Amino acid sequence: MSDNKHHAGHSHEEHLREKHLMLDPLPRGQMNDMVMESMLEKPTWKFWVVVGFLSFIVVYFLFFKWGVLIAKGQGEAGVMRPDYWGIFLVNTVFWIGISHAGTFISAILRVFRAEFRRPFTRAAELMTTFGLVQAGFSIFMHMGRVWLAYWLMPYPNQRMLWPNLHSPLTWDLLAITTYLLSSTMYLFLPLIPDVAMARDRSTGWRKTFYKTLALGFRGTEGEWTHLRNAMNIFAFAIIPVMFSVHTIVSWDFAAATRPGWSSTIFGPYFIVGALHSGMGAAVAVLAVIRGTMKHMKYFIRGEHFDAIGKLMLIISMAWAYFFFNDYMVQWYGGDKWTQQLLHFHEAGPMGWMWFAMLVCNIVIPWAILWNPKWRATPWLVATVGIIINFGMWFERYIIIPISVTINRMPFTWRLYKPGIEVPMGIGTLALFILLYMIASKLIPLIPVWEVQEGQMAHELKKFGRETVVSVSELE
Amino acid sequence: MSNKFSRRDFLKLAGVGAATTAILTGCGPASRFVKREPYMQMPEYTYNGLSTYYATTCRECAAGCGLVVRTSQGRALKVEGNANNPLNLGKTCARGQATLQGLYNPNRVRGPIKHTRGERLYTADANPFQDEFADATPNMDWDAATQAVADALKNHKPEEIAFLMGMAPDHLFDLVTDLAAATGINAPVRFGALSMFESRATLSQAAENLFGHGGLPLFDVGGAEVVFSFGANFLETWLSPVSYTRGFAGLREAKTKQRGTFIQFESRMSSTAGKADEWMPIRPGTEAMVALAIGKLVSDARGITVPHAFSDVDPVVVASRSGIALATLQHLAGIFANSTAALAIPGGAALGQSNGLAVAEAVLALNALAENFGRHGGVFFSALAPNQTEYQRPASAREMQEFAQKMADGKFKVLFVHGVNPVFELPASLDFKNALKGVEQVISFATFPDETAFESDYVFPDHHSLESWGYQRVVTGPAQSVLSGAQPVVSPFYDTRATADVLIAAAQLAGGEFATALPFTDEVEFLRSKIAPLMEEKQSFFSAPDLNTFTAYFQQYGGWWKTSDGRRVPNTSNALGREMSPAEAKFAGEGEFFFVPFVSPTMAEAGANKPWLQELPDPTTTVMWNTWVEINPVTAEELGLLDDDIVKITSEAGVLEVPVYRYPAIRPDTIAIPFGQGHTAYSRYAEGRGKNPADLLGQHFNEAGDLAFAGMKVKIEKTGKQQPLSRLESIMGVYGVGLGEEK
Amino acid sequence: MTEPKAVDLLAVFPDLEPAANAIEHLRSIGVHDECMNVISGIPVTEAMLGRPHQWTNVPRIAMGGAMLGFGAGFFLAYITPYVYPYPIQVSTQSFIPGPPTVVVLFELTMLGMLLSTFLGVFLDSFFPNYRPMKYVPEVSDGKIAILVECSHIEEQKVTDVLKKMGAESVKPAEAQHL
Amino acid sequence: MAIELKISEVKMSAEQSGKWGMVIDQDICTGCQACVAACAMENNISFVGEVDSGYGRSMHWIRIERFWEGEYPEVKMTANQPMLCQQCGHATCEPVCPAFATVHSQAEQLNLQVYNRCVGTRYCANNCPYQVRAFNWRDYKRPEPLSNQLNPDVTVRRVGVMEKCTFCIQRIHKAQDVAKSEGREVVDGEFTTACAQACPANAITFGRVDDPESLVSQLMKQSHGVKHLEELGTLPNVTYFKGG
Repeated sequence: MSDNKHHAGHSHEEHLREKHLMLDPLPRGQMNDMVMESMLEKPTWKFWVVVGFLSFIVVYFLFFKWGVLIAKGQGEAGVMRPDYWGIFLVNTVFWIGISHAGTFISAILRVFRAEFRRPFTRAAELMTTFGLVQAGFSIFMHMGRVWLAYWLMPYPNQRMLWPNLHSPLTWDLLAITTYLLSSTMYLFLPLIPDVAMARDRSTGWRKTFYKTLALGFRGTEGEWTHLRNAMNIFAFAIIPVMFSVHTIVSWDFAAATRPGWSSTIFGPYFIVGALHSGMGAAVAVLAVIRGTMKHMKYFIRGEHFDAIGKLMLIISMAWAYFFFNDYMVQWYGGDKWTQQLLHFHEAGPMGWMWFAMLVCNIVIPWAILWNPKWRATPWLVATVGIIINFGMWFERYIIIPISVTINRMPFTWRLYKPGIEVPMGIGTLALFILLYMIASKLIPLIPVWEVQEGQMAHELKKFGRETVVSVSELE
Repeated sequence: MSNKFSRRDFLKLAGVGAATTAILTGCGPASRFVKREPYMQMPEYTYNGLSTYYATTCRECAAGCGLVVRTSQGRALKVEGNANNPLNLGKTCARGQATLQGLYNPNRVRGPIKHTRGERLYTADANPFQDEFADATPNMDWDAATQAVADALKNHKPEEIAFLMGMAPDHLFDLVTDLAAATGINAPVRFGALSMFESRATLSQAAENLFGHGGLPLFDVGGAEVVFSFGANFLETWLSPVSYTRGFAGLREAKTKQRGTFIQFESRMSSTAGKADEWMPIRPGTEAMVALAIGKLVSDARGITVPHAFSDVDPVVVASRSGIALATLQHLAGIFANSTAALAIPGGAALGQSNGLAVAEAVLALNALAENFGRHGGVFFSALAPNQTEYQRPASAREMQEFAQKMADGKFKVLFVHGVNPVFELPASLDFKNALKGVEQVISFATFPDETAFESDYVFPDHHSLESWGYQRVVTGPAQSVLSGAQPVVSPFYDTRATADVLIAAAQLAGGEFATALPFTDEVEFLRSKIAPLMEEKQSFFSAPDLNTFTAYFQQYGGWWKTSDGRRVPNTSNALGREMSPAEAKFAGEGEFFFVPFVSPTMAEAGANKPWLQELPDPTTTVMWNTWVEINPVTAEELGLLDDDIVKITSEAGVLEVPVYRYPAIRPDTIAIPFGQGHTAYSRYAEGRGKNPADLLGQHFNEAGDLAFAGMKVKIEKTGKQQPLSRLESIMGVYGVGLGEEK
Repeated sequence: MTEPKAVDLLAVFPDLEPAANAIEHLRSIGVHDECMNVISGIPVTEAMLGRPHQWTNVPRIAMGGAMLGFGAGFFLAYITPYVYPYPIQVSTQSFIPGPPTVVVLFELTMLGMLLSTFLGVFLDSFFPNYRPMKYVPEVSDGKIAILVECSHIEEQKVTDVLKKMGAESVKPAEAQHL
Repeated sequence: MAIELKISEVKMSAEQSGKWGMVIDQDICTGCQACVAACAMENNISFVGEVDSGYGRSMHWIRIERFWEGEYPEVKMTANQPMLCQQCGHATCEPVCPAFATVHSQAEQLNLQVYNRCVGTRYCANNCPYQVRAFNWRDYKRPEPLSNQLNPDVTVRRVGVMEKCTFCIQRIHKAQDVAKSEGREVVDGEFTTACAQACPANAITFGRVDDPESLVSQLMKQSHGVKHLEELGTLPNVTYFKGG
């Protein structure tokens, strides 16, 4: 079928079709079937082994250890004076960062009609939601008396107290809640037509499942109109929310009276950093999906990796810019504590991490992503993505536990040695992957209707001798 | 400044107020104890939330500071200084503050126990944070206990009975002394590790040699302008730290004159030296010659004929030997010479050397040169405490050696031990533990299950000091003659009994001359018999028509003292005329390092069983919960040592493995280890924690019979093992270690 | 619009073009726009089918939600500080902090708006709705279905038009469980 | 109506310089740790054991800092510096707590820590430039019968709660109550904090800084008084006299 057509002619036109999903349309029915198959295909034993392994990690490292932490207190973790904040918050920031890619791809790219986004908006959106779940977990792990976490909720209570709106943490709470809810809804809306499709071609419990999710969607003009409107509103409105979330997270640090932290550039710096790690994670996830799930090679192609690769390169440059900007200003300020801190970053016991951060976030992406051919190589770009995520995790680690080592009271300086945080952090990662694997079996990862919409809009057009891709505005 | 004093006066008043509460609360002789009531049913005089304050005396060391203890519903809550007491004027040291952790220590001897030597008195691995009942259960009642003591007394010849007692409390010492005097049993021997490290014998001996009669010199630091201290760590544990600290504050604040200058000669910077304007890292053993040299240079500077005492010393030689440049010596001499109120203090490690006596004499001679005797900011003889005819110094180490020898030779059949823990405190080489084997019956009155109690046949626990009656003579510190009074602030927590009561009862049982020797119904009656004579005294802080009221006041105010200055002026006629030898000290054992043990300022000899004292950072190293050896960073580098590396220290007497603290303020040829840790018993907080430098000490004494504890040389070798010391300070922030290479 | 003996037809077209024509002809034979409804697997705009503009309340509901959210934010930021038993002062910051207020207002406004947008979709399209409905699964294969519900024009005529316009199948539509 | 009233109160207190203050003379502080012990005894501070105390988890409310200057033999120990909560007028720890667990007291002009509101985000400690806040990393228990010495006027903190020096607020209140019952003002020096009371060198002076007559105010007038990290605008209420 499609394959032989691909490898048939080698004319420029054929080449273009081969390259671009949008120019390589298949009947909608066939695409539906492909997506359904990818979802319904019987999991191999490997799949179950992985699921089992991950579930064990989640149960033991995440929940059991958490129980220990609650029972014994934060002393189980590596935190102390002056490192009152540790890996838990590193992970919080890290996961929130990951979650930004989803919104970026499915909202910003949608607003700007970047067509290559179409096949993987959902995959990205899933990342957002699942990532935020991990962020939430991590921040609760951090609390000394997590059983009282509900005290931070604004509701009338017998304590006659409302949350302290002066505190960046309260803003965090509001922002993250908002972001989690809205990104989940934003994940769900475009999903409706696809589950409706799945509903029409499934039986048994899945039928009921999809039927319930589809809410009785038929695809009447009215339904489509409401959906379209809603999605447009979301696409525009969720962008500022996304920006606000990580800006506020950055304020947790920027608002503090600490050398190295009180920096006005932290907001954008963090956002770019978030996108940096987010894109890296997204591309890695895509590569896995493409590699492991049936028919995905049709939907996710080199062009997509190439496109995301470009974004990664740009973002990496932006990150470098902000990093240097921050560094330069801190360095120039000449405050002795900041000087000490910068010195500690580079030459201190964790100096290797500082340099590793630069290598992972700048050197490697730049060295590889400039090349279109490499950029179109899924495994390569995915590797870069993973490396970037290491780099960005390092960055957060440097900003939090390493930076708080240096304060204005040298008598208290101490180096942070992680404890129970490490297994619990691994637990969050496992949970993220686990959720994703389960989701991949339950909901269509490819928004078929969006793909078809796109394919309708694309065509090859002849200008003189040259055949070029042209897109027509449907709306 | 006047305000400060006015404030201090106010505190006094407050104290009186507190004390007044005490008498109101019926703690006169009428009621002996305050019962510890459940919170539901309180004694009639306590109101919910209202505290009752009792004045008593601190027994963490022998200085005899007055305390006012806040109690509530029969529980002791907080220890404050007694503002009335001229010794400490309402102040306390850290150890005093932590007394309560002794009172409520989870490992106390809970009642009379007959036990086989070497047997444990509490379970070994009791969790420091859980309330585990970890103590040996009493296996006999007090009647049996008293009987046992009585038998021990009457079934042996008087010369076979010996009493070994601590520096506190004095009333018990007096009681035993009376007993001994009347019955011919051996006079009680007193000893304490602090007194050993203070070299008290040397001090009074030197005073005797110079001034004709012995006694404990009192150095009026507060009044001086220039203070030269030769090893005296008077801000830590030396003699009477609280009052000397107040003196130091006076020296510094110096409202009426210039801010006083303070110079410390010491091979290792103690926390006292840390407060000095100049620290002279003097080569151990050269203190005497340095003192003499300064004396000579001062005389030169003053242009007077060099007194005989300083005549045969050559500053140039001294400079080369002591490591203090001649210029510096002259500069120091200048400071000393130009001051109208210069003061020189001998003490600490300087005296604990083979030539300790010479050092003490030389330094006292400096004072003679400064002509400060009996002058404001000068040297006095401490005021004798009431009911004290002359200064009774504790046993010197050599006397303890003889004592131990007698024990080993089986001269003693019965040994009573109270208030002292010789097995831990004496040098291991003296092997007191084995000497005990020569004694048929060892009866310990220990409150805590200490090493000596472990080696006893009977443990008849005395009350904790806060549960006890008594008094303590203030041997030095204030101008007045002071007797600090002690009274129970809470009822005994366990089935303990006052040793005085036990002895009195036992004496009655023993009958005969014992009974006549102690004709008292109990401890309190004995106390009153001792206090009664004070009623006749003139210029007393308070007076009363009858003994009951007098005793009541005695308890309220926490003692009795005169209002007049009781300090005596030494006769210095021939102080400078004596021959003084600038000879260097001789050091025992081969090895390249001078070994300086010093008493831990926060722990002292008996603090190790109090968790909060363990968690107090050492003033100089901020190390908590452990023992360390201080080594100069340069030396450490030569030996390839880093912080926390365990080194093996070998002296002629023993071997010790201690983690290293690279201490920037110690001579490269010297190492120092704090004394106070390294217990093999003494509660879950002390046992197995740190090391005891006494294990390294050999049996060498100075001319006065004090232990030459600083007179040894030791070898160091790296073991390759490590043990992280927990410090409060940040190695990064304070020493720049682990911050990355220098900018 | 469903009367007992109403003609209910469901025509399935392979593509957009014929469907659009069909709609045009139906209109010409007098079938009102209200009587027609298009079911499609992808969002096709009214313009493509030459259909009248579709009315939606989502934007208004969103606006309303935004206002509610703003109200909530306002309550948090400006009212709650006064419902404490005593004024709680932190540092020397003003009782009602300026910039943080903006943050709170913003977040809650957005939250309100997005929640209500989501809700709006439900309200407008009567979600969730698990009652039987007139529907053909082929729609999700990209086919375009036209649902004609008329009583005033005879069935045969409509069927012919639809057939003529290239409907793959024209059959009476009966509601089924999706 | 009532609301305006409250606002004005807040405004006023915000402008006030502070009420209780402390002066510490580093020149005579001998670092003897008496204040540390006294503080622990007065305020029911738990000990944490060797390992935790070595890992920066000791809970001292007051610590004595000392540094070194120069190399042997010219090495000097810097003047001991007792560091405790500076009871800032403009405290950086207060606004960042999401639960209002650390707030500025209207009455005492102190920096309060409300234990039972604390949820343990540890932001306050992180944001304290003086690093004087102590966190209950574990449930450090006192074995019986040590708990008999617990001060009934001071809350015993449990795991997960932040704590810090309170200027012995329980003593302040006691003194105020007594004074009130006797119908008078609290007299300067009538009471003092545990640390000041114990200090053998009398290096710590505590009192009313808003009363020009008080000893502490007079000392503060002296030229060589320093306030730590004043440049951060924290308005600390502890003045230090540097050594030498």
